[in-house]
Amino acid sequence: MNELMRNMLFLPVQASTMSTHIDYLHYFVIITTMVVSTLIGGAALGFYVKYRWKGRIGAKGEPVYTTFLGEALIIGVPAFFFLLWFAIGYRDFVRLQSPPPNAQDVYVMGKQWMWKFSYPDGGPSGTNVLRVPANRPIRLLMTSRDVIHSFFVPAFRTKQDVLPGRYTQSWFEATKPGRYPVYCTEMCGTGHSTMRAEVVVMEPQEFDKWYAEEKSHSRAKQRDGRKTNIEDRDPHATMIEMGRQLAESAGCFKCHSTDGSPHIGPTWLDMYMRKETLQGGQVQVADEAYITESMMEPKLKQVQGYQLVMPSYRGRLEGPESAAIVEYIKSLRSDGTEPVRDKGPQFDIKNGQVVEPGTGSTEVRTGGMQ
Amino acid sequence: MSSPSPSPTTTPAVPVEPKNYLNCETGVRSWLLTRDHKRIGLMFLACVTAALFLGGLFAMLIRIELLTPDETIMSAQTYNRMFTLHGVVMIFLFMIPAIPSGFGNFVLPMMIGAEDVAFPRLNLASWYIYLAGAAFALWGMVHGGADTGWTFYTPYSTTTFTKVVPILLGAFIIGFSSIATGINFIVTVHTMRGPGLTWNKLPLFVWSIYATSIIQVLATPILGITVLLTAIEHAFGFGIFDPAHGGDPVLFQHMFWFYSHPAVYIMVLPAMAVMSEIVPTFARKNIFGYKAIAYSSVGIALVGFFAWGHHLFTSGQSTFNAGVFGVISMIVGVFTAIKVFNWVGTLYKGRIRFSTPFAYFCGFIYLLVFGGMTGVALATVSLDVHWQDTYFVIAHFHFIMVGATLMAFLAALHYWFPKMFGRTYSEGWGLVAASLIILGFNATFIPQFLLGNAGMPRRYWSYPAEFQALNVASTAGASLLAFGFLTILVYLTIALFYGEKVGRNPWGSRGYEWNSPSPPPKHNFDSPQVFDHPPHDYDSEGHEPEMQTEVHGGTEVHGDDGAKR
Amino acid sequence: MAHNDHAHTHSARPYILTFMWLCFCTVLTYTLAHKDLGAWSFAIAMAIAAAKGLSVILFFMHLYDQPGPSRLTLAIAFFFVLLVITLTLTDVHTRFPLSLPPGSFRSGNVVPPIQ
Amino acid sequence: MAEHVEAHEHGHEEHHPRLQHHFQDMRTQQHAARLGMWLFLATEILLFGGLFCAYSYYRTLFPEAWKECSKHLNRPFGLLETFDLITSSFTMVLAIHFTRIGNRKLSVLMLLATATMGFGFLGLHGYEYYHEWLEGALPGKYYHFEEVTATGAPMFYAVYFLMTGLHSAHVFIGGVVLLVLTYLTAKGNYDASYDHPLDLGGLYWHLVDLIWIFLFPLLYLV
Repeated sequence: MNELMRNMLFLPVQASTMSTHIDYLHYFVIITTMVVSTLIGGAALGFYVKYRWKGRIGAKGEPVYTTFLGEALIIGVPAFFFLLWFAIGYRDFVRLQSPPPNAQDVYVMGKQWMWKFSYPDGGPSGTNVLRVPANRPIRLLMTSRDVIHSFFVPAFRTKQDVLPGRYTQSWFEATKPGRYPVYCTEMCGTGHSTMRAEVVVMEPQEFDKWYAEEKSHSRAKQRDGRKTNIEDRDPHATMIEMGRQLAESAGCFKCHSTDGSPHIGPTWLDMYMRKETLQGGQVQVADEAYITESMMEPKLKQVQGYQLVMPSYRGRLEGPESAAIVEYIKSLRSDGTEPVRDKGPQFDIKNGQVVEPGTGSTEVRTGGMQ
Repeated sequence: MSSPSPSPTTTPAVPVEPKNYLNCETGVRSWLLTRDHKRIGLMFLACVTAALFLGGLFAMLIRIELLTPDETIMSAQTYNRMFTLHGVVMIFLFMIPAIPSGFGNFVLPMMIGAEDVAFPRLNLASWYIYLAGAAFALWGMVHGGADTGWTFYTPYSTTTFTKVVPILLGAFIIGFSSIATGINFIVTVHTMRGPGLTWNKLPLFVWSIYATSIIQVLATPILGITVLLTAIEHAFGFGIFDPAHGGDPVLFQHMFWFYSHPAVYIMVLPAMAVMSEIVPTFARKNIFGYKAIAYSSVGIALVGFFAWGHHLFTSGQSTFNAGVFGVISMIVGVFTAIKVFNWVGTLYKGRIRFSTPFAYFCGFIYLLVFGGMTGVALATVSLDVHWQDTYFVIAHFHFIMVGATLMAFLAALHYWFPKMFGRTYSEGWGLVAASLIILGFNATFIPQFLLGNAGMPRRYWSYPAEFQALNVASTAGASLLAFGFLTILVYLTIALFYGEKVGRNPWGSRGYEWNSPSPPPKHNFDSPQVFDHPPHDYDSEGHEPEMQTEVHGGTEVHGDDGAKR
Repeated sequence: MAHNDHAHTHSARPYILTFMWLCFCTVLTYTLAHKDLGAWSFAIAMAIAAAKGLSVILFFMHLYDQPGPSRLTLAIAFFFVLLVITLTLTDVHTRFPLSLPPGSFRSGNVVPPIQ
Repeated sequence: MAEHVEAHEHGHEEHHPRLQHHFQDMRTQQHAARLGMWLFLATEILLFGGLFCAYSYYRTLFPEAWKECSKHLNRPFGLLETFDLITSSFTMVLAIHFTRIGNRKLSVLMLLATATMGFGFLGLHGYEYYHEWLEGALPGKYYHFEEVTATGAPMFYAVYFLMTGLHSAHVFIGGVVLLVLTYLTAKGNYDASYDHPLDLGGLYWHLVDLIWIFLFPLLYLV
């Protein structure tokens, strides 16, 4: 029955735990709709045949008046069905929107016109191919680099808009190993219809093996990739890279995050020129002087809301070394650009011309960051 | 008059060529500076018909492109412009003004026994504003078009290099035309009803157009500010909708759909208005549940404003908001269901006469039921997740908006054609074209429902090969549809000049507007109207509905009329 | 209803009173704005603005002696403004918690890069 | 707006020289004109409603920026502008009042005062804009105001400029309409029995005032 209905309605295969639930409701709605439409159409046709005008002079219909019961039925029956469908659909929607707590996270980035997938904790990343294990819930944390996209897997009956400047989430638990197409369903430009990807559902053991292999490969690959990336777009690359290595060896990352997430100490992302409220209430702009001072004498001007756990680095870091760390902090921008560089003209990668800041393609405005 | 008429309207004087609104003044100037609502209505009709054919041309090009999975006749960039322009032209230039500004202008004042609308100059200005907006939009289309889809979702619409700004400004300007017409109709209905015409005696057409006007007045300003902000954003980069500058595209979606969801009712309510006139006329029976239809129009107008969030179900909306918007959407569905049952109920024990307008009614009721039911299915949140932005949605809204509105537009055209021009068309050709259009429409859009089920997203220029069969079927249907439209264009143009002359009331309708001669004189009626019977009144004692020139169906003529005298 | 009917008895007194009331409210809201009233400050400022707006509508714009449709028009317009604001705000409040990236950002809410 | 004013200038009927042929009587005509104007005002309210929606949306997202930026607006200037508009509303009702009691001279004087205050408002606001331009407190990507660096500060200024800009555009249109009305009043077009255009112009002007009554606390005070 399920297969017959599915084929009649041209629905794709049901490859996730939710897809069968959704399809059953679909059948219920469609069958009811068909029955009701046929009844209404049949009634209209029947009335026409029975009461058609036979050319009699001055013919007119007989008056028909509604009764209370009739009106109640006219309102009540559709309302009952509509709300019943809604209740069932809403239950399924809540399930669709609530990923199980044990779901594995995958980050999804949409950009014109490709999908990038990456696994947390330094796992592999890929373009246009998402590999997932069967029978394990997967949560997708999605965002976009440029315009709105929408991540649609027909076989899983899931769809989620991918918004720039926001995260959205979606989840599924694939049931059958196989390859399933992914479409972008939000108009995103010339390549909209070619912005397709694939979900490859693997047997869990196979997936684990693949994941472990890829993870060991990608670590090295990524580090190299990042280094060249920085060199490409920043003349101070060597200094920044040195700062990063110094910060790593000095143990700064035990307390400071570089991606904006909260930690023991204030995050380094966007720290440069940030207004920090100090203990005691006054506001301090985190310029080079303040950052250097804080490395040497952390307890002098302490940021509100943090415990003093940071040791003094006076004597442990040379002058050029602290400068390199400051340069590294300066390079950590959420918008991918340094504030000073915002003011000058920039080179538009796409069109190959110099443009004013803020104009031109999105490549420029996000500074080529991914 | 062989039967006593309730409204003493006809004067026995028989001028050779009676003066009417068409021939009382001549020359281009008399049309361009006219303040006569009937002439303005006709000018609107001419413009929206042109827009319909322009939009139809774009639609045909889209369908031809989709014949093959990859490039058929145009590039992806051109294709994106085509569907955007198709949407913009059809929605802003055709559907929103078609029935209210065209037919509403023509018949609404006559239905309430008024000489004109409340603000005749504003009415003319509305037409010029429409032209100005259309000119802006067309200029933008010629100079590059837009490739954003008619929804103009940011930040794509604010960063694309195509000519979005003139098209947005065109939509902004046309909005004012819509507002002007809306204000005019509301004030007209409030202040210019003839003596004895109480609210509960208003024809259902007037009720529905009144409800439409409420939406036009209340919703259009929000669209105005939204497209204005988008244009400013595109031109100057204030960042109000663009995350690159701190804005949030979700705000755009809220503001856009706050207009554009009620806009669906701006398109559908007038369609229901027309059908509520046609059903009693051709069933020769008073309408079943007059108050239910009248009040549900206003109900749809108001509750329709609460439902916009269902366009955002997949945009990351919380389950809380999805619940609120979903339930409200279902309630709007109930209002529509009430109307459908009432129309079908009207047929019961009627004396149904089959003719071209009634054929369109049949098409309308079928498309409305099916489109409405799929709408309810889409409001079922979990199903919407699969269908959102696929061809299912396309098919659904073409069924409900185009299917219903277009059917009503054509029905109204055929129904009031004799009133407007005093001539009639060939009934045989009318029925042929009606069947072509109804068949073609289904052949075009039923495959699209299935495509949506299969998962084909909308606005796709190329698609996986397995979707081709259904796409070819859809294109075949579209050509049938196009052929139907061309047929109508031909025979109505012929009828305009050579059609058989008809009298005051060829359908034997009890609508108030038929009390006036066809075509009506400049001030609508030869004598003041008295409203002593309820609307759509086919069964009061002594009110035998007079049947005038019976031009259709080869039956005998009953009663006297202008043409026979 | 029409002012022509009572043109002779027309008095400027209500206008002067309304004007004085408006001036008083303006000074009041300006003074209160300089005091820190916490969460209440917004509610109070809006309440005063609403009181001022209402008196302009009722007396300067003569809504108090207008027929029903005009009042209904204005009431519906205000209701719809509140509607669009309320439902939009419930959405932004109840969105998926990660809707704004964590951490402190300087310009805009551009998300941190993924990998 | 101008449409309404114009629509009632030429009439031809025996009851009243201003009565248009398709209306029953002057009362209905005035009722229609006023209802039309109220509907138009409703659309204006909703037009601003969209901006109020944007305001509340971004205020919710960036409460800190709103607090800081609002402090940097010139509050005394805002107060002055508020008094300016309230007073102009007052002189507007007085102008209509004087027309109704038949004092044309005072009416013209009041209308002139209203228009002057309207354009004065534009001048005051122009000065504020100039000041913000100097500071670099500009919307979106043009923002380079050093003193406020809170997240979303550029968005505050975007909303501020759009709201006050749209409002100023309305003040400007209102000012022009008032000047036309002043001329027509001086010519003697209006008297106790016919003052509809003046009435409608007044309604529009009060709406401009009404919107500022809400803009002032929202932008300057909270």
